[in-house]
Amino acid sequence: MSILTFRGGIHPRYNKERTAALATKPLAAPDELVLPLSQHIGAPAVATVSVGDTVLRGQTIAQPGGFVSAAIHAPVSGTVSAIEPRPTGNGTLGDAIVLANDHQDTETSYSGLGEDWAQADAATLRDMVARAGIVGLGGAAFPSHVKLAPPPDRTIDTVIINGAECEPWLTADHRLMLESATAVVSGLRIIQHILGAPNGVIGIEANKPDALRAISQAATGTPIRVVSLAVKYPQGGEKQLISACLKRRVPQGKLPMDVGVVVHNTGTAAAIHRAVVDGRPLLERIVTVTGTAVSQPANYWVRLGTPVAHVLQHCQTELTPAGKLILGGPMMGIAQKHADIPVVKSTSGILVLQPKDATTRPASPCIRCGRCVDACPMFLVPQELGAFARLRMIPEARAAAALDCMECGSCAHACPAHIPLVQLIRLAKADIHAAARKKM
Amino acid sequence: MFTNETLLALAILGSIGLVMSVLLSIGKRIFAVETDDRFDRLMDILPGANCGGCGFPGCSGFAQGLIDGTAKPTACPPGGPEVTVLIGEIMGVKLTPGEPMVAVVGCAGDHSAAPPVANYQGLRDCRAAHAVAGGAKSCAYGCLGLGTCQTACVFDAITITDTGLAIIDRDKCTACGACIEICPRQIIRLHPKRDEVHVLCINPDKPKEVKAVCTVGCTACKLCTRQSERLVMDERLAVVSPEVKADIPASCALVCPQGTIFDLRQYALSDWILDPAARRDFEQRQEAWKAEEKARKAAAREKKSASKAKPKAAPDTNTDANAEPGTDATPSAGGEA
Amino acid sequence: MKEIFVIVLMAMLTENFVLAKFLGICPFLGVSKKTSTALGMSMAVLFVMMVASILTFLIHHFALVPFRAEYLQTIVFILVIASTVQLTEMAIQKMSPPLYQALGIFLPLITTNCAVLGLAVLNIQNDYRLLQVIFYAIGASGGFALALILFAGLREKLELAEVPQAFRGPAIALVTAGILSLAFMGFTGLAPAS
Amino acid sequence: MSTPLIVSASPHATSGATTPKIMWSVVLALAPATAYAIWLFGYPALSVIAATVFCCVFFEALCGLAMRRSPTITDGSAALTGLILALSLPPGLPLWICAVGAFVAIVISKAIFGGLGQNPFNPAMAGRVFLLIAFPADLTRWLVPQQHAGDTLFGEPVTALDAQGRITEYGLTNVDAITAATPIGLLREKGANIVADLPGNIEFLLGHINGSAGETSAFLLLAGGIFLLIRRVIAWHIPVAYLGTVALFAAITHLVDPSAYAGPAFHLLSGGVMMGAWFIATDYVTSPMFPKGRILFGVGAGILTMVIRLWGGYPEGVSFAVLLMNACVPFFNAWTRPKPFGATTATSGGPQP
Repeated sequence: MSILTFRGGIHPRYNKERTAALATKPLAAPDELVLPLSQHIGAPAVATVSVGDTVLRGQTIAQPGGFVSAAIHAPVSGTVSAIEPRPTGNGTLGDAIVLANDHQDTETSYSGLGEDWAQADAATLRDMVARAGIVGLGGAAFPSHVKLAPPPDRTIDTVIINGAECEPWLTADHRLMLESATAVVSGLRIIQHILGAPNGVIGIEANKPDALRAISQAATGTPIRVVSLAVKYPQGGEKQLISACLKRRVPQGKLPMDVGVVVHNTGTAAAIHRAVVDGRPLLERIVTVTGTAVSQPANYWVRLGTPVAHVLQHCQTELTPAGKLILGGPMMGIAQKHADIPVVKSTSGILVLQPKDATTRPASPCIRCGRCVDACPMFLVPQELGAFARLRMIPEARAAAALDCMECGSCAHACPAHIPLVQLIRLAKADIHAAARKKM
Repeated sequence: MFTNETLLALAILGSIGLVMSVLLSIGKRIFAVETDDRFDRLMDILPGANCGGCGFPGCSGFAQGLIDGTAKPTACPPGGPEVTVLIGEIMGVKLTPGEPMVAVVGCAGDHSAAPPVANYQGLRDCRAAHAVAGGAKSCAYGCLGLGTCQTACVFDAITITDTGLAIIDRDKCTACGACIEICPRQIIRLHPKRDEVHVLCINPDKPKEVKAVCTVGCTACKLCTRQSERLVMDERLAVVSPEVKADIPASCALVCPQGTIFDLRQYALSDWILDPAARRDFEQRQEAWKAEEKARKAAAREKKSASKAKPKAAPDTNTDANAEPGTDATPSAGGEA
Repeated sequence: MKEIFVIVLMAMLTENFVLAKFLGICPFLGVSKKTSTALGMSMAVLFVMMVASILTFLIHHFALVPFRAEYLQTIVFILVIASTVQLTEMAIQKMSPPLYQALGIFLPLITTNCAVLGLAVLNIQNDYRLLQVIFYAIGASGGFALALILFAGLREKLELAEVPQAFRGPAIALVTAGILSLAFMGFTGLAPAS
Repeated sequence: MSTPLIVSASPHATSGATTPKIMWSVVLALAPATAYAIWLFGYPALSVIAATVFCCVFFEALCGLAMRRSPTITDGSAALTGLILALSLPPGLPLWICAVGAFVAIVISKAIFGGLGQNPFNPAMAGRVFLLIAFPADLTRWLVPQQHAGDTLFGEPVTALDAQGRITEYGLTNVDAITAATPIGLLREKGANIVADLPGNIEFLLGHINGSAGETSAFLLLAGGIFLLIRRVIAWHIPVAYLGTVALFAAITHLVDPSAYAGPAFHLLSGGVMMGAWFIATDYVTSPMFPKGRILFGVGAGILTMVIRLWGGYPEGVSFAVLLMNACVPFFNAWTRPKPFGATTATSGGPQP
């Protein structure tokens, strides 16, 4: 099977061997769960329960706050102890529903379509996905039912399932593909049915041969193509995945659906399968807890809303001062100031680094070595964008396509002078948007 | 005296000059382009700082805007009233100069008052730090002190104290708004120059949360609003309201338990923030004022109880009662943790 | 024919008007902020040099020499150059106002540009024939353009450099020009004047 | 709750490459050639190299203090500039001239532009060209390698030595005495027919010829260059383009007139080309950032080197060629900017850094 890839990108140290072979274990639910109303891209959800109500596991506790939004369900049975602003993963306070867990886990009734989901039409399937609160589990957390409803003038001919998991340290998707390969394949076929897309592709990086075998075996007898991708970061980026699998290039400023493709994460496909076949909403997800400061790294089925502090206790991890706590992977994850933030739908990993790995070296002058240019998968010139950002030359930054940057971090990873290029480019992008807003 | 040589020279030069001038006059007509002379006169009177305070790219952009009518003559903050009047003369419009304004940083929580909770590493830029989990500061609204406003200020009116707080020099500040626009937390606000009292806090959270993150934050105890009508509550924040026309007595600053209210007449801003001696002096005067206030109230109460003992008056509508300190604990000395 | 090639090469490289003869330094420093204005200025200087050198050559040979009034050379040349520049200025103002705005004071300044006058005088001193005058003008303005555009490229790069406060602006520009002319010294002896 | 964790923007992992590692690995790649030169010329070479490197580091520290910037002498860039400059100077050069060269290289062509990474011109070459023009006599006086300390140079009697034992004159039977020259210089003076009796290419390879410390031992320089290429410190574009152009140019001119012009092997192995292609032209700061731009840079430098060598006034064209190409880098960068992913129309504006 030929190995497909894209131009640009870097080869960071993957450190996946620590958790790749560990089976996923369910994590005991904590006493208090914090479920932020805004765990997804789009409008925050609207709570449908009030303080004091008792809820069952799987019961909808918040409706989508608009078309681009997602429902939220109770991962445990218990009572609603509060609805108030609580610290969230991006460092701000956000309204959240706080559940007191009665540790009974009494479930509500679920009504799935079972195996003959193919008879149902796209609208009902899409509605089931929406009611189950499914969002992109790769880290973007974009409501899936919106992606399953492209505008009528866009015909989708291919659905790609992203099994690359190019982010170092994390093995959540890897374990999911091994442990529920049939769910992933069936999820893909459901998505193909909803979108009416004839062909389906599952892309998996070559450093997960066992997952490749499991998925190919599950996909025998179906027209689905399972391809092996080069082990390179950011192979999992949407545009890079499409160009690797289909040799198609998404035009600048356009979306994958403009070239007839929709990309979903393996976790999302499995969740869609469970929502349609068993009628189960998104209540928990696989989270890899790893890092140089974690003595017993592991993959857990963590219920949404579980505080990170609770998860760390389970792995006997003490947050040493001057260490680093990251939600997500080392390349695109967000560093946290403290651990009492909840695991949400987009949390694919909890990374805890010791001080020696956490401290960032101070930036030294740029020597124009061009390594960031070779690394950039979007073929931009990060060095120049950084200079424009520092000098607030906004029109030049826009002309140099700063908005194309997907903040994958390859440039800052490659930079020998340790210049925080992604942070600079983010500033430039914020300035460009602000300037555009001011003009309107 | 006119040897034929000079005559010859005159002839040559004259003929060339003649030919050239004919050529130029033809050229003048072919390439005629009219320009507006007011542009140059405007450029002379504008300060030339290119600070962008008028919203135009530099002074030449502003002058061009004035000529094609898209710019308001009063829109040049550094120029202030004199420039506005001069613009009026050139453009032939009678103008009344705007009221002089000054920018004030709405936060006094430096590293000592609002200690950092995490160790921020990365760009020394407030907007960058704000985007990374709200920077290292415990308060999500407070000044990060990384100097972005300092670099943005063309008139270098802003200095960053080594305890990480921005201080604006009232005399140098020309209210051009560059710092206001660049501060990621909109802490810097424009106030009329004649205002002497400012509330140095913009954290609208509940008192419990404000106290947890900062020792000089406004905990909405409403005591200052009783000292002057000019201080009103905007949700959980005391603010000096621009509409109400009333003066603010020195007691407003003294009554505030957290020491959030800054009174220009009593202390210079840099001393108020940096000099612990000024703070101690303020706390002593606060003690003295409270003791004297308690004595005054006690005296008022006896006088009232004395008057009540004589005739059985209507139920005691003692307006003084609500003058008692509000729901919060009695205003103790200075900002306790 | 080889001689023409040598004249152009010499004027552009070995005896570059700006970097070797150090003529026309003030527009060289004034207009080199952006490569687009540098290009505009080079075009203007090319036009003025061509017209001025031909006119001055003709006037010299048909007016000054027969009347033995060579001593009038400088004043007459300045007069011719000034009017040519005036004509160019009007044309540029009409044809591309942004370029006119960008060149600003340096367009009329071509009148006093020593490169243009230098060219006219050198034509006479080297007693070139008309054909050589034309090619020498092309070479000279080509050299001026080469130096100016290279220098503008460098100065745009310096816009992004954190030059220490004391050296910002003309100081660093002059140092860069100095090193650039050091580099051009590599061409000395390339085409020894025939 | 109050453990002060580190908070920084993503990414939180880096490749481990650092500027000091890069600079010191280039110095390491130059070590064999330097050692060989010191072995070849003895104390005069050692003193020049030591003095130049010391002065460069000293001036860098001085400028660091003057501009109140964190001291950057440990990152090896000043030491590298010093070493490259030293290797391009003739051994036995008076040390005060080395100090002047170091001053021009570090202070004038690097520090006042804003320090590391901001200078448009290669500091070492700017220093060398300044010295070449300011002290022409000293810069073109060569020392005979120790092993040939006899009284003949290429079989010609040495007629005069100066105080430091450097050849000032040596007589060629059929030509009046000329100042001792490097093979390149000889070629210049006497035309290609002398090439026949110049030491064979092996000699060149092993460097038994005189010349500035860096011009000898093409083999060791080549080895250093390959080492950098394997360690991915430099990209192949500039060396291959530069050496290829020099070889092609020499081959064509040799075909046209074998008597007047030497062949490609001679030009590749002698003078500063090997040093220039692998260590000088590939200086990140003063060369283009994009692959196609680097090829343009290499080709341009190759052409200019040969033009100056064959028809220019100076025997060696590498330093001038590199400086001239440094001046064109902003345009090379602008012309060869990569088009963003999925871009339909080119979005490159005017020349950017």
